[in-house]
Amino acid sequence: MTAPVLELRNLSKTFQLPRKGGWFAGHIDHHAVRDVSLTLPRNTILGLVGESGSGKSTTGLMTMRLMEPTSGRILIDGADITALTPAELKPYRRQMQIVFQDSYSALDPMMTLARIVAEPLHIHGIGRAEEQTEQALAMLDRVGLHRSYGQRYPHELSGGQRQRVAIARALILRPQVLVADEPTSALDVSVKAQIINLLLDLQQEMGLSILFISHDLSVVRSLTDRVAVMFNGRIVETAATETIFSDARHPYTQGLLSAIPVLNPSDRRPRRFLTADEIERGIPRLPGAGPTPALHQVSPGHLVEAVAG
Amino acid sequence: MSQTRSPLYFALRRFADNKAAVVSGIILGVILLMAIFAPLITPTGYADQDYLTEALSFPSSQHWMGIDDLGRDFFTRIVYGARVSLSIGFSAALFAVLIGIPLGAIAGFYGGWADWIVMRLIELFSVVPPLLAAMLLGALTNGGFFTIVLIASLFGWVQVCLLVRAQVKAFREKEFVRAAQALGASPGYIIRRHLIPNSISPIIVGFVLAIPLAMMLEASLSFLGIGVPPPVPSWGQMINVGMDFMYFYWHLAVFPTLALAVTVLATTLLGDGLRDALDPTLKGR
Amino acid sequence: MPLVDIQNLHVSFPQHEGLVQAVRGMSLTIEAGESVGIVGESGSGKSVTCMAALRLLRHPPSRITADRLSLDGVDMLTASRRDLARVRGKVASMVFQDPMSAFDPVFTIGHQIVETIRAHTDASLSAATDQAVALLDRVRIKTPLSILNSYPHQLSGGMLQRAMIAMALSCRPKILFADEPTTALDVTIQAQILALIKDLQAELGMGLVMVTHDLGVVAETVDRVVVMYGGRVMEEGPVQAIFDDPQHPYTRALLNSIPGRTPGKQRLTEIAGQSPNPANPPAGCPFHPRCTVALPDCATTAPATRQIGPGRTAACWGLT
Amino acid sequence: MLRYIIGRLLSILLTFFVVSLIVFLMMHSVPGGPFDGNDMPVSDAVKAKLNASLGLDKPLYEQYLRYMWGVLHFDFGVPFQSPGETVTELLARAWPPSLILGGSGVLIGAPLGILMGMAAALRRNTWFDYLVSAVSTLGLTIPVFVISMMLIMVFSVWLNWLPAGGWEKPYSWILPITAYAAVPMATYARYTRSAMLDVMTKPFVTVLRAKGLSERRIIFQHVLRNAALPLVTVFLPMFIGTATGSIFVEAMFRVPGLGAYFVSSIELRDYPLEMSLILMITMMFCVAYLISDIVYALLNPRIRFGGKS
Repeated sequence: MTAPVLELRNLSKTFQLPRKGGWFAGHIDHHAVRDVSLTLPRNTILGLVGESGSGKSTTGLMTMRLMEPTSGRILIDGADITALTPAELKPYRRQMQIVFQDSYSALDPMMTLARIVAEPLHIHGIGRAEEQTEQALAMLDRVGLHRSYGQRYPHELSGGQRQRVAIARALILRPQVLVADEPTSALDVSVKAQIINLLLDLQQEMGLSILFISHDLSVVRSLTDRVAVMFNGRIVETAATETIFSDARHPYTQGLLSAIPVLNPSDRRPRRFLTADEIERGIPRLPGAGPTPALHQVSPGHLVEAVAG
Repeated sequence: MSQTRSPLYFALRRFADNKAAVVSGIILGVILLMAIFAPLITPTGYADQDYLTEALSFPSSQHWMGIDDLGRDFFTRIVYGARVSLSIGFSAALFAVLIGIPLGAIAGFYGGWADWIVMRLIELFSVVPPLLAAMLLGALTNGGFFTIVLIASLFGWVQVCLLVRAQVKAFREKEFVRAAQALGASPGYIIRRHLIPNSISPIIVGFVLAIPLAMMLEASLSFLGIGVPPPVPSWGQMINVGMDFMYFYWHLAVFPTLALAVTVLATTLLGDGLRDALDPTLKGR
Repeated sequence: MPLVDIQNLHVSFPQHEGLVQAVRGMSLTIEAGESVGIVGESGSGKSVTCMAALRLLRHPPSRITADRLSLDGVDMLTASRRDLARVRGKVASMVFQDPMSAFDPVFTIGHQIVETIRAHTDASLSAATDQAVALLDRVRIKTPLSILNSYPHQLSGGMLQRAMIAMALSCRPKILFADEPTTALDVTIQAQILALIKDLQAELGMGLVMVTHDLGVVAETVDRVVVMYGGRVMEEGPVQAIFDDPQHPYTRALLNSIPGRTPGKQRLTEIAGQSPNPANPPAGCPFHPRCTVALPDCATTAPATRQIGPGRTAACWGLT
Repeated sequence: MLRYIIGRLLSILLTFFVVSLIVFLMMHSVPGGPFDGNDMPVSDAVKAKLNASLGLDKPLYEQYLRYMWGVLHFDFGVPFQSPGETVTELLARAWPPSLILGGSGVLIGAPLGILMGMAAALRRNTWFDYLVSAVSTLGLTIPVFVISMMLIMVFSVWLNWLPAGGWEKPYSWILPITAYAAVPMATYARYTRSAMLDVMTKPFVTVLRAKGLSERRIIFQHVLRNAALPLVTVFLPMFIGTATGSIFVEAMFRVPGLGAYFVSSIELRDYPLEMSLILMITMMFCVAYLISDIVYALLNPRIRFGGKS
């Protein structure tokens, strides 16, 4: 078996927040991400699911080395990039790219689309200017925007079109890994479907591996092969996507699933909502698990946070 | 498909809708042309005392603004005064922008210590009254054109710096900057290619609004007798002299006063109009 | 007499690109106690309709015309400022999308709820405060007193949304307009707020207008659905019927494009193309450029709204 | 909060020393000394003696330390141009007219400006709004000596209603105070108008309308209160501005205030007076900014109560 194209090993991020009051009160440690390990096999899509504050976006930023982890390592295609200097890192930047949620702030308003999409080629010094533009226009065409859009500016586009441009920019270097940080959550339903289809097509075509960060389990179900669920900075459950939908074990995963709105009025049902404390108390107790909560295999490929009990 | 339009095109259209700003721009343009072609439109040199016998005479068809106390054609003096005023205004604004852009960009981009130092520097300039500092500096260097430009840009960069800093700070958090970082772009590249082009609005606005401030400072200093030394004409200096003759020879006070007021007002309205057009969120600040 | 009676509403705003026609001939009637969902994508005119119903759009610049626009018998088009103030909050209130910016930052939550109560009743300060506590309790806030004394920036989005609902309900309105009340919230909080709104609607027997782009929210909460597109009503009917048997091609396409309906990684049925530009909408039916079953007529004349079943209407040339 | 204030006080202290050092060095690097003027012809021997008696023969650092030592004991020295009194006594004599002039200018101009700004914001895009905008732009852009000049022209020279100068009779105060009030009036009108318009577009104002509050209550309680916050911060510094702004008004209307001494202290190399004036004003500005910031914090619950974590 070949090495996974992306691997995160025991990644943690601790922020120091100033404590209230007094001169020498010091700092409180806020553990945004705790001991997160993930593997992204080649040519797959992994969903990283959780709510705001769960640490999923922080994990994405650390993966891209846009934020420095407090501890842990990041491996791209088996190479450890955790401690590389910006210059050493630059070649690896071609291997991994990111798409963000807010398509409006993701594009420089003063640049034409052709320049925006050609920028990665420019930064990495690939090809002459005309070739860069030509490649950019071809890429725009590939994501469903006619070449004539090259001369346009971001403000002239709709949200879905802007997100296409952001995807074109991320993929023009033909990276192996794409981190997609909630790329569909600001979009309307019909546009959302377009972008999901585009990502699926491109993944097939380019042999891409995607870390898809989202809070929307419905989208995750249509798009991903595997899901990792994050809560309070830790991964509490990970399994093949359909396993999560059919056999969720962790109370937080179950809560997330029950919060999905029904798809038909006839399915309306009363719901119970767990508080964060109830979730912490409800961590599954399994024979064979350790004394402190840790991921524990319940079936091949299905890991759940559990304690001995 | 409609023709594509850059954000600056829309700014220009908003500007064209602002009548006061457009009129101000035209007035400023006329004054600018008069200043540039001063020798062509004036009968004598600005220091030529060709009309000593007619000293202090009122405006007439030969001398549109009359003759001053030393027998000089007053219209000539006013036009050359525009030269002084505008060249000081523009060069001070240019230097203010040249100091303000890099400092603002660095403070806004790096934050932390760099920001702290720049902010303390700005604080220093905001608590020392510019006029007093100017007077002191003026005394130190015996006044003159370059001193005034120096002083005006020393106090003018603060505004530009704050505007650029705020803009850079806001845009540094934007995702297109993150995306460029993710591509391995250096901070220098990001500042040059993304942050400064996106700060073009505050830079233009800061530049234009620094002009009237410098012109006012020059007039104030010249009014106090420590600005541009005679016989080079300056409106502030002329107002000062005019005051002595005010009761009997009104033209000596009124024309420089009007010239200064109109120029400063036109520049300010132009700057306001540009600001509203370029950055609707800054409106009224 | 219906509680909400809107006939042939048009709303437009002049902008640089031209006149933006946000709503073009919207009609909507709601009886007391009914719950109605208005579904549509951004720019479909769903929020503008609600804002126009309460006359919350500034005009000028916006232009509002309608054959009829009345709430509980009060003609909102001709009502004086004073009458408008009397209707708002008392007859009809509104919950907005972003709870973080909906409260005045310099006053406490308590002050803002109390002032609403006192604007419509002559309750004393202490009586109004007691009512505010009861209201917060009603929206399932566990520590009403401490929330009462908090400033908006001290609370989370979910908590603020509950407080905004409490404030909207403070004068027992006959109808509540909820404009994307859960869009800005986390998934689990969203489910809780939806459940809360639904329960309160049943408890208080009030009318509800739920504006949303999310068909799931509609499926959860309302009895009747109005589907809007390009400023026009496409289809209207009981919620179950719309989900089981959508008649308008747009409604069908919309339902088919929902992700996660069937197990497995898969391409979705997407609606090709772009939403119409409201400053320059296509002639005829606004959906025709994206419609897979469009007829020649669709591009020239907008179809009229027609009865297609009990309590169901649609506007489409393809339906006979 | 206490920590913040102490930090600010330290920074003010730093500013004080930096400013004093710079000013001191600049003063003394101007060629010539207090007795080089033409109107005071003295022999070299006498000059040396005078210099020695004033301590001007000492090395610069000693003069500086000596002066600063005095300042720490509230001894600001003796002004060279008026050796019969101390700097403190001179200030006590010359300040009151400046204070009356500047104080009444601000106290009349600011409320007037606020009312104008409010009315303009409420009648946006009417002739009244344009008038206020025109007046406030004029007030801010026309130098105060030009305004003074115009007032004298109209009311003294042409109409002959009011005296063009002097300070003895209270009615001679009218024109200088009017001239002085122009700047605060214009500043406040502009700030108030834009602050109110800014608040009126905030979403919470729509919510207030949707609650059924009367327009009057919305404006006078909510909009004004929010708009007042930024206004508070400009008030005190503007008040301090009275001390320097009045140089021109005092010169134009021959008011026997502090203004003339600013000019003369520099022209006559009156080191003690010059230094005292600059340091005093700098200090007052520092304190004014500090107080404004504290008042702002007290009025703004966001700062008063901090945020959630």
